[in-house]
Amino acid sequence: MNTLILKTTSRFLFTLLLLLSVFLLLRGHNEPGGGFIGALVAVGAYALFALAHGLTAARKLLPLPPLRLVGWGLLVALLSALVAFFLNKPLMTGVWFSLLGVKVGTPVIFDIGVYLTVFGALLSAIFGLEETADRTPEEAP
Amino acid sequence: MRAFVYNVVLTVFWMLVTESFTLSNFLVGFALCFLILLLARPLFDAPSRRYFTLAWKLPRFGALMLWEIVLSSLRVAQAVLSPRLSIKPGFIAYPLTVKSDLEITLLANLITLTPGTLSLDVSTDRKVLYVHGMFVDDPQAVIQSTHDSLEKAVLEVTR
Amino acid sequence: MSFLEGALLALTLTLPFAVYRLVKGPTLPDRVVGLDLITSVAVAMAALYALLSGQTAFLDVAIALALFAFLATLGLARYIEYRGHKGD
Amino acid sequence: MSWLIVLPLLIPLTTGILCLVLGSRSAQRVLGLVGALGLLAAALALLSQVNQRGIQAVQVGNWPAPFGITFAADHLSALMVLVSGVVAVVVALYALAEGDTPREQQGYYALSHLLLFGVNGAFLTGDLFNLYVWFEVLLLSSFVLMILGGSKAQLAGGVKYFAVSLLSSILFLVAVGLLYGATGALNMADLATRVGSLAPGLRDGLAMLFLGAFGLKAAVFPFFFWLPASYPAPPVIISALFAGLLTKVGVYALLRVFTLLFTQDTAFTHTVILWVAGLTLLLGVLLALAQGELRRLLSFQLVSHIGYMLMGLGILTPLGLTGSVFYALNHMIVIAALFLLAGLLERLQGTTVLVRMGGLYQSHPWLAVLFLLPAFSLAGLPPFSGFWAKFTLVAAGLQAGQYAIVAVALLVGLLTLLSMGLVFAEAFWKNPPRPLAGTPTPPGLGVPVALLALLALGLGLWAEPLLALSQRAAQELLEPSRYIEAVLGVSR
Amino acid sequence: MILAVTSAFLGALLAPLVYRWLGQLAGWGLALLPLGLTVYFASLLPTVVAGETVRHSAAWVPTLSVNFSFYLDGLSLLFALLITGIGTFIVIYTGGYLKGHPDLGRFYMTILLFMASMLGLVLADNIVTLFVMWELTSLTSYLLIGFNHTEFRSRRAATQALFVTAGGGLALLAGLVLLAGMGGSWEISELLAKGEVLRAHPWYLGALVLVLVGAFTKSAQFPFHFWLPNAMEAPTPVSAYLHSATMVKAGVYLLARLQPALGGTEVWSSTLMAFGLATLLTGATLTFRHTDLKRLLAYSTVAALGALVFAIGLVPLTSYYGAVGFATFLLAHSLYKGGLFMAAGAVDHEAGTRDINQLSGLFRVMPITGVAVGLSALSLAGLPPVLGFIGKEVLYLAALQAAPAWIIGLAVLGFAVGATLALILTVPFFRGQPPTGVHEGPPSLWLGPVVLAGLGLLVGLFPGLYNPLADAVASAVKGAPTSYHLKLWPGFNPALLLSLLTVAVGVGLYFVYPRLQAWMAQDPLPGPENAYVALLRGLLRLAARLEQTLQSGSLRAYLVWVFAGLSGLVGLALWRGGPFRWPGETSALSPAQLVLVALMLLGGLLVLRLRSHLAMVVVAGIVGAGVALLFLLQNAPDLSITQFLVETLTAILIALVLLQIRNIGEVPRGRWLDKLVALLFGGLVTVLMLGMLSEPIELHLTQFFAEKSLPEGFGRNIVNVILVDFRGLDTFGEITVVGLAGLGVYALLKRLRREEKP
Amino acid sequence: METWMALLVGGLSAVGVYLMLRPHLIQFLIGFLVLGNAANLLIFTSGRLGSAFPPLVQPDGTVLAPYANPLPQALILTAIVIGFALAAFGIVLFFRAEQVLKTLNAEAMPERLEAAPAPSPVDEVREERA
Amino acid sequence: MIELLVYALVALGIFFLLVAAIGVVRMPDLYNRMHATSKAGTLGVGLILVAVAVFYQELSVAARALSALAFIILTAPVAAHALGRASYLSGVKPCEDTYIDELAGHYQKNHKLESVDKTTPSSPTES
Ligand code: NA
Ligand code: NA
Repeated sequence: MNTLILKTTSRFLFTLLLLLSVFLLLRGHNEPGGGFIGALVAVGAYALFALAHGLTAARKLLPLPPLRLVGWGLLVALLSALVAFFLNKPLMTGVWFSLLGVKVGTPVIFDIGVYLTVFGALLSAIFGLEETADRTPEEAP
Repeated sequence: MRAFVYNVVLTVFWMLVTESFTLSNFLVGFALCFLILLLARPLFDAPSRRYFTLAWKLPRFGALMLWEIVLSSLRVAQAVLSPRLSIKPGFIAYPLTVKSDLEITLLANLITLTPGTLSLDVSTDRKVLYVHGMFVDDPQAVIQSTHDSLEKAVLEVTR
Repeated sequence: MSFLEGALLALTLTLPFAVYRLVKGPTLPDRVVGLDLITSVAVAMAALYALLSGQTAFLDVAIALALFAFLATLGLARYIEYRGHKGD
Repeated sequence: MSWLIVLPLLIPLTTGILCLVLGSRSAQRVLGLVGALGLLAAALALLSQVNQRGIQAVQVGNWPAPFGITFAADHLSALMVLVSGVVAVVVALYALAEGDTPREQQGYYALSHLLLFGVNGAFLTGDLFNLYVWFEVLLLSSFVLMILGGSKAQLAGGVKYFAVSLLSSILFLVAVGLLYGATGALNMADLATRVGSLAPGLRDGLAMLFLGAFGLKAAVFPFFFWLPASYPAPPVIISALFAGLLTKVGVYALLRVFTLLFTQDTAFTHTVILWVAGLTLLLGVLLALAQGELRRLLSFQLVSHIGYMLMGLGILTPLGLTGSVFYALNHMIVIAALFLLAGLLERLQGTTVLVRMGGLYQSHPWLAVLFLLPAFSLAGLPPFSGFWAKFTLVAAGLQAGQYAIVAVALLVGLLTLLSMGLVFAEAFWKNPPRPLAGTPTPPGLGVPVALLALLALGLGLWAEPLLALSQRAAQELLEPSRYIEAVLGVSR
Repeated sequence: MILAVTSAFLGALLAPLVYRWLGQLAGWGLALLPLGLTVYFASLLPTVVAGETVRHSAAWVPTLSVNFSFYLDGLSLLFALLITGIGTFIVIYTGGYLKGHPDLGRFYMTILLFMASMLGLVLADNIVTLFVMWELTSLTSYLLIGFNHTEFRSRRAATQALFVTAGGGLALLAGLVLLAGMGGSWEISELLAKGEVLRAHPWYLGALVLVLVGAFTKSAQFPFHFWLPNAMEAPTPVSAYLHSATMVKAGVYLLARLQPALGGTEVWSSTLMAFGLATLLTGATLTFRHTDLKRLLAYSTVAALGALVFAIGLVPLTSYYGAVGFATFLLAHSLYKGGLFMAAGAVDHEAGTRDINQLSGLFRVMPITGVAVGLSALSLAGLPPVLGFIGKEVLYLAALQAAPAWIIGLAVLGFAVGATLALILTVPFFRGQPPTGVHEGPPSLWLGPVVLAGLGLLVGLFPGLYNPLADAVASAVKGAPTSYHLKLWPGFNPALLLSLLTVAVGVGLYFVYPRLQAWMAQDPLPGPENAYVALLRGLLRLAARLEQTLQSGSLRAYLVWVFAGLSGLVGLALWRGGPFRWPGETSALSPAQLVLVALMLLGGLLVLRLRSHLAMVVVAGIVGAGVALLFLLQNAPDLSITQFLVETLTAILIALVLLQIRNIGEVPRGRWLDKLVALLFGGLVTVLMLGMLSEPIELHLTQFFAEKSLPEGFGRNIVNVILVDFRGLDTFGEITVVGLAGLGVYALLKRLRREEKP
Repeated sequence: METWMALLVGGLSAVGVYLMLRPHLIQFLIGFLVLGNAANLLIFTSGRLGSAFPPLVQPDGTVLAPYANPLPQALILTAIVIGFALAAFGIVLFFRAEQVLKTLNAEAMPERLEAAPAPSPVDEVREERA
Repeated sequence: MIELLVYALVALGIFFLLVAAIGVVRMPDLYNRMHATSKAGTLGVGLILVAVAVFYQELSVAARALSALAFIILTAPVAAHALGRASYLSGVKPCEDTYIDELAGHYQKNHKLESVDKTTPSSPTES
C-alpha cells in the first residue's frame, strides 16, 4: 500500500516492533514471551515494513535471506542441545553459566534458536507471497 | 540528537552501577541523567540544545493530544447515544501547509483522534489531506479550526 | 462479584455489538471494523485482568496485542483495496 | 551410552541442518550419502546394544521419567530404525545417481534427512505427545517433498494428502489431550500403568481414536483413500521414500499403542483391528487389480499389505506379533524396491502406463530379475522375505483360530500374485505396442534397486536373524512390564 | 542329500555362464549335473531297497522350527531318480531343440532351477521346506510356460498356471500348517507316525480339504485340470519334463507321501477316487477335441494323473495292489509320456507341424524316433511287453479288489482312450507318403525318447529289475512293509480280461475319433475354464466398480469416510462401555467466560451462513479471538499472546493469498450428510470430553514442573521452562516443523516465480 | 462448569468438520483452523480449569495457588505453532494449486491426469486393440 | 482513594468502549463507524491502561501500561486511514446523508490521489 502516512508510521513502528520482539525473547524465561512469540512480533515488523515500503526495501533490512536463517536457527538450537555431551549428560540437559554477571543457560540459547528458525521460516513465507503479489497487476475494481 | 545519545549512555552507566537491568531502573536512570544533562545544557551546541526544548514541548503536545481525544470521544458518545442520529457526515479536502513526512503523518493521525474528523488519505502531491467528518455542516470552519489548533501544535514540536 | 469482576462482565457485553457488525457486514470493511473493536476490547480486557488478578504479566498481552493487531487491519485493507468488497 | 539412542535422530538432523546452511550442491550430495550411512551404522550399533542389554532408555534433558521426555529403544524400535537406515542409504544412492538438479536446489537433501529425523524420532520416543511432534515433522517434510517440482499431478495429489494428513494430526492431538486429561500422564510407560483404571467406554473410545489417527497414517480401511491419490504423483524417489517409511510409522504407532496401552478389552479392540486388517487387505488388492498405471497399482498394493501388519497385531500372540514386525520390516524394503523400479521403468520407457510398456524382458533381463524378486516377495512366495512374513502370520492365525483372516490373507496373497504377474506380463514380457521414448538412464540407478531386491532374497534365504529379532520384539511387546521398567526405572 | 539339492541350485544358477562358455555343446555339458545326481541317487538304491531311510537335517529358521531337512525312502527315491534321470535327457534334448535361441542360457537356468526345486520337493522332510520347493516349482514353471513371452497366449497360459497352482499352494500352506499344529511337528517323517492322532483331530477335515486343493491344482485334477493343456504353449522340453514327467506329479507325490498319515478314512478314499476318476474321464474325453500332438498328450497326461490319484485312493482299501499299482503305473507313465513328448517335439522340430492330420509316413524318414514312439505307444495303450501293461494290470487288480463294478467300468473307458491315443500317435508314422525334406533329428533329439522307451521295454520284459524299488515305494505309500511279485505275464485273471476289453474299446473309439473330434471341436463344452474366466472377469469388474465408488477422486468422500468410520468406531466403543459417568465437581466459569463461550459458539455457527470466503475468515476470527480471551481469563498469558499473534498472521497470510487469486469461486453449500457426520463427530468429542473430565487426573507432572522450574530450570515462567527445558525436545520438533513449512513455501513459490518469468 | 467447555469444544468441532467437508479449499482451511482451536481448548480443559493465577514463579520462589496447569499450556503452545506452520503451508499450497489447476474446488482437481486401462489376463481382444 | 480513582477510570473506560460498540452498530455507514472505534475505542482502552498504571504505582508497570497506550494511539489512526482509504477505493458507498464529498473522482486508476485547489487557511497568529 503506497501511502505516505503508513510509510512514515511504519518506519517508526518497525523499530518499535523489533525492540518489543527482542524484549519478549529475552524475558521469556521469566515472564510471558519467549522465542516463538518474539519471532512472530519480528515477522510482524518486517511484514509491516514490506507492506508499506515494498519488498525490496524490506529485504535490505535483513542481512541474510530468510531461509538461511532457518538453517542457522536450527543449528543454534542443535548446538545448545549438544553442549551436554561434553559434560557427559544426556541430550538437551541444561547447562548454565555466568556471562558478564548474567546467568545464561543452554535453554535460553535454545530459545534463541527457536526465535531465528521461526523468524526465518515465516518471513520467507511472507516475502515469498509479497513477491508474487508484487507481480500481480493491480487494478481498481 | 547528541544530547539524547549522551543521555542513553549515561543511563546504561547508571544501570551498571546500580546492578539492575529492569525497565523501571532504566526510566529512573534516564530521568536522573536528563536532569543532570539539563544542568550541563550550556556545554552543548545550538542544534543539540533542541533536545531540551523538545523535552518540554513533547509533553505539552501529548497533553493536548489526550485532551483532544477526550473531547472527541465525548462528541462521539453524544452522537452515538442520542436517540436521533444527528450527524452530518462528509468528505472534505484539507489543504496542507505542513511539508515533511513526519509533519503530515502527525497531523493526519491527530486529525483522526480529534473530534468529528478522520484522515482518509493524502494526495500524491502532498498538498491536500482528505478527511471524513462526522459533522461538516460548515467544511470551512472545520478546516480553519484544525489549522489553528492541530497544525500549529504539530509545527511546534517538529520545527 | 467484585467491582472488577462486574467490570469484566460489562466489558464482555461490548462484544456482541462487535460480533453483530462482524457478521452483518454488509461490506468486508465493516466486518474489519468489528474485528478492530474486538481487538480494542481484548486489549482492555488484558489490562483489566491485570488489575483483577494482580498479575502484571497480563499487561504484556495488552502490549503485544496493541502493537500487532493493526497489522491484520492493514493486511485486510490491502485486500479490500485491490479485490473490492463486493458481496462481502 | 545414552547418546547412542538419540544418534538416529541427531545424525539426520545434523545432516539436514548442514544441508540447509551449506549452499553448495556437491557438498549436499556428499552429506546426503554420508548422513545416510552414518544413520545405518548408528542403527546397527543401537540394535546390537538392545540385543545385548535389553531395552535401552535415556531421559532427554536429564529430567527423570515421567517428567521429561524419555527415549526408549526396544527391539521393535531398533529394528524399525535399522530398516529406515537401509531405506535411507538406498534412496541416497538413487538420488546421487539421478542427480536431479532442480530438486536438489529446492532442498531435497535437507528435506529427506529431516524426514528421517521425524521418522526415527517417532520410532524411538517414549512420550505420546512427543510422538505427535515427530509425526508432524515427518508430515511436513513429506508435504514439501511431495510437491517439489510442482507438477499438476503433484499439486492435485498434494492437496489431498495434505488435507487428510491435517485431519490425522488433529485427531492425534485430540486423543493425546483426552488421554492426558483422563490420566495426567504423557509418558507412554507412565500411561500404561494408568490406562487400565479408566472407565471402559472412555478407554475403548480413546483406543478407537488412536486407531483412527494412526490408521490414517498407516493408510488402512476406511482411511486409506488419500494414499493412492497422492503417492503416484511425486518423483519416484520420493514415492519410494514415503512408501518405505511413512505408513510404517503409523503401523509402528499402532503396534506400540495397542500392545502397551490398550490391551484391556482385546475382544473388542483387537477384533476391530482384525476387521480393519481384513478389509484393508481385500479392498487394497482388489483396487490394485483395477489399475493400469504402475505406480498407482503399487500404491494400492502398499495399502493392501498394511493389512498384514495389522493382522498380526489383531491376533496378538507372540507368533502374530512376530509376523507383524517381520512383515513391516520386509515390506519397507520390498515396496521401496518396487517403487524405485517403477521409476527406472519410467525412465527407460517414458511411461508407467502398463499397456504402453513392454519388451523389457528381452532388452533388460536383469531388470526383470530385479522386478521379480520383490514382486514375488510381495506376493509372499518363497524363498523371498515376504514368504516368511506371511507364513508366520498364517501360522499365527491358524493357531489362534482366526480362520477368516487367514483365508483373507491367503486370498490376498493370490490376488497380489495375479496383479504382479499381470505387471510382469505387460511391462516385461509383451512387445511394446509402439516404440518407446525413454530418457537416458544414469548407470548407477540400478544399484540401489539391486541392493533392495537382493535384500528381499537374502532375507528369504536367511530369514532367521531378522525373524529371531522380530520374535524378541514381539516378546517385548507382549510383556509391557519390561518396557515400563526400562523407562520408569522401577519395577512395578 | 542337502549337498545334492544345494548343488543342483548352484549348478542351475551357473548355467548361463556354462552356456556362454560351451555354446552349442552346453546341453551335453549341463546334462552332467542331473546325470551326476542320478548316479548319486542310484547309489542310494541298495540302502533304500533294504528298507532303510536316510534323513539329513540342518537348522534353517529355528525361530519357526523350520529345518532344511530331507528324507529319503522308496517314494522319494523313485521321484528323485525320475527327476534327475529324465532331467538329464531333457537337458540334452533342449540343446538340440532350442539350438541358437537367444534366450537359451536363461532357459537352461530356469529349467535346472526347476529340477532343483522339484528334487527338493520330493526329498523335503520339513513341511515348510517342502512348501518352499513346491512354490518354487510353480514359479519356475511360470517362467518356462511364458518362455515365448511375446505371444499373448503364452503369457496368458503362464499367468493361468501360476494363478491356479500358486492359489492351490496357498491352500496347501494353510493345510500343512494345520497338519503341523495337529501333529505337533514340522517334520513329515514324524507326522507319518502320528496318523491316528491326525485322523482323530477336529481339524482333520479342514486340513484334508486344504491339502487336497493344493495337490489337485498342482496335479491338474478336475476341476483344476484346464491349466495343464494351456501350458502346452511352453517349449516342448518343458512340456515333457514339467507337465508330464515331474511337476504335475508333485501333487500326486504329496498325496502318496501323506497317505499313511491322512489316508484310511472314508472321506480320503472316496474323495480321491471320485476326483481321480473324474479327472481320468475328463482327460480321456477331452482328448477327442484335438489334433495337436502336444494337446493330445496333455489330455492324456490329465487322464493318467487322474488314474494315479484314483490309485492312491485305493491304497488303504486294498491289500497291496493299490500301492504297487501306483508305484508301477507312475514309473511307466513318466517313461512313456516323457518320451512321447520329446518325440512329438522332435517331429514338430523337423516337420514343422504338430497336427496329426498333416503328418504322414514319418517312419521312413525318422526311423529312430519312430521306434521310440512305437514302444512308448505300446506302454500308453497298456499292451505287453512293456511296463505300461504291468502297471495297468496291477491297477485293475486293485480296483477289482475294492471298487464297485460301475467304477471299474468307467475306469476301463478312461484307460481305453489311452489305447485310442496310441493308435492316433503311431498311425502317422506308418501311413502315407513321407514329407519331403524331413529327416531324423540330431542325437540330442532322439536320445531321450529312445532311452526312455527302451527302459519301459526293459523293465516290462524283466520286471524283477524294478521289483525291489517298487516294493519300497509301495511300502512308503502304504505306510507298512509291502511286497508284490511283478510279472509280465500274470496268467489269465479278471484283470487281463479288463485289459483286453480296454484295448478293444480303444480300437473301437479310434474309428469314431474323426467324427467325435469334428463334433467336439465345433461346439466346445462349457467347463471349469469358463468358470475360471468368469471368475477373473468378475473380479476385474468388481475391482473397477470398487474403484468408481471408493476411490472416486473426491476429497470430500474420503473425508466423510474418515469421519464416519471414526465416529462409528468411537461410538461403538462408548456404547459398549455401558452407562456413562458424568463429571462430578468441576470449577465454575465466570459469567464473563460464559459470554465468551456463547459468542464463540454463535460465531462458529454464523460462519456457516456466510457466502464470502474472506468474510468467513474474518468472522472465524471471533472463535480465534474468543479462544485467546479465554486463555487470558484462564491465566495463560503466553497462550493468549501466541493465539492473538497467530490469528493475526494467519489472517494476513490468507488475505495475501486471496489478493492474488482471480477466480476464487462460489462458496458451496453443505449437504445433509456432511451435517450429520459433523454433528455426530462433535457429539462424540463432547461425550469423550465429559468422560475424560469424570476421571480423576493426577497432577504429578505439573507439581514437578512448578517445584523445579526456578531452582533447577532457572526460569520463573513455568510454561517457557517446559518448552525450552523440561520438554525441550517437543519444541525442537516444533521448530523443525516451522522451518520445514518455510522451506515448503519457498519451494512452492520459487517454482511459480520461475515459471511466470517471461 | 467444564461441561460448558465440553459443549463448546464439541460444537466447534462440528463446525470445523462441517467446513472441512465442503469441497472448497478455503472453507476447508477455515474448518481446520476452527477444529484446531477446538482441539487446543480441549487440551486446555484437560488440565482442569479453576485457576486464579498464571503459572509464574514469584521472585521469592513460590507459585501462587491455585495456579493454572502449565503443562497443557506448553502442549498447546507447541500445537498452536505446529498448526500455524501447517496452515501457512496449506495456504500457500492451495494458492499454488489454484495457479496450476485453475480452481480451488477440491472436487474439480483430478486424481489421475489420464485413465489407464488395466491389463487383463482373460481379455484377448485387448492385444489387438492396443 | 487510589482505588476509587482506579474504579472511576475503569468505569469510564468501559463506558467509552460501550459507546464505541454501540456506535459500530448504530452508525449508518462504514466511515462513521470508524469514528466510533478510532476515538471512543482508543480512549476506552487508554483509560483502563491508565487505571492499571495508577493502581500499581510502580514505574515499570506504568511504563508498560503507558507504552501500550502509546502504541494504540499510534496505530489506531493509521489503521483507520488504511481501512478508510481502501474502502473508498474499492467503492464502499458512504451513506445517503453524506453532506459533501470532495474526494469523489480524485482517485486515479492507479490509486494515485489528485489534489484540489484550495486556499490554505490563513494562520491567525504568526509566532
Ligand atoms: Na519406543
Ligand atoms: Na513453542
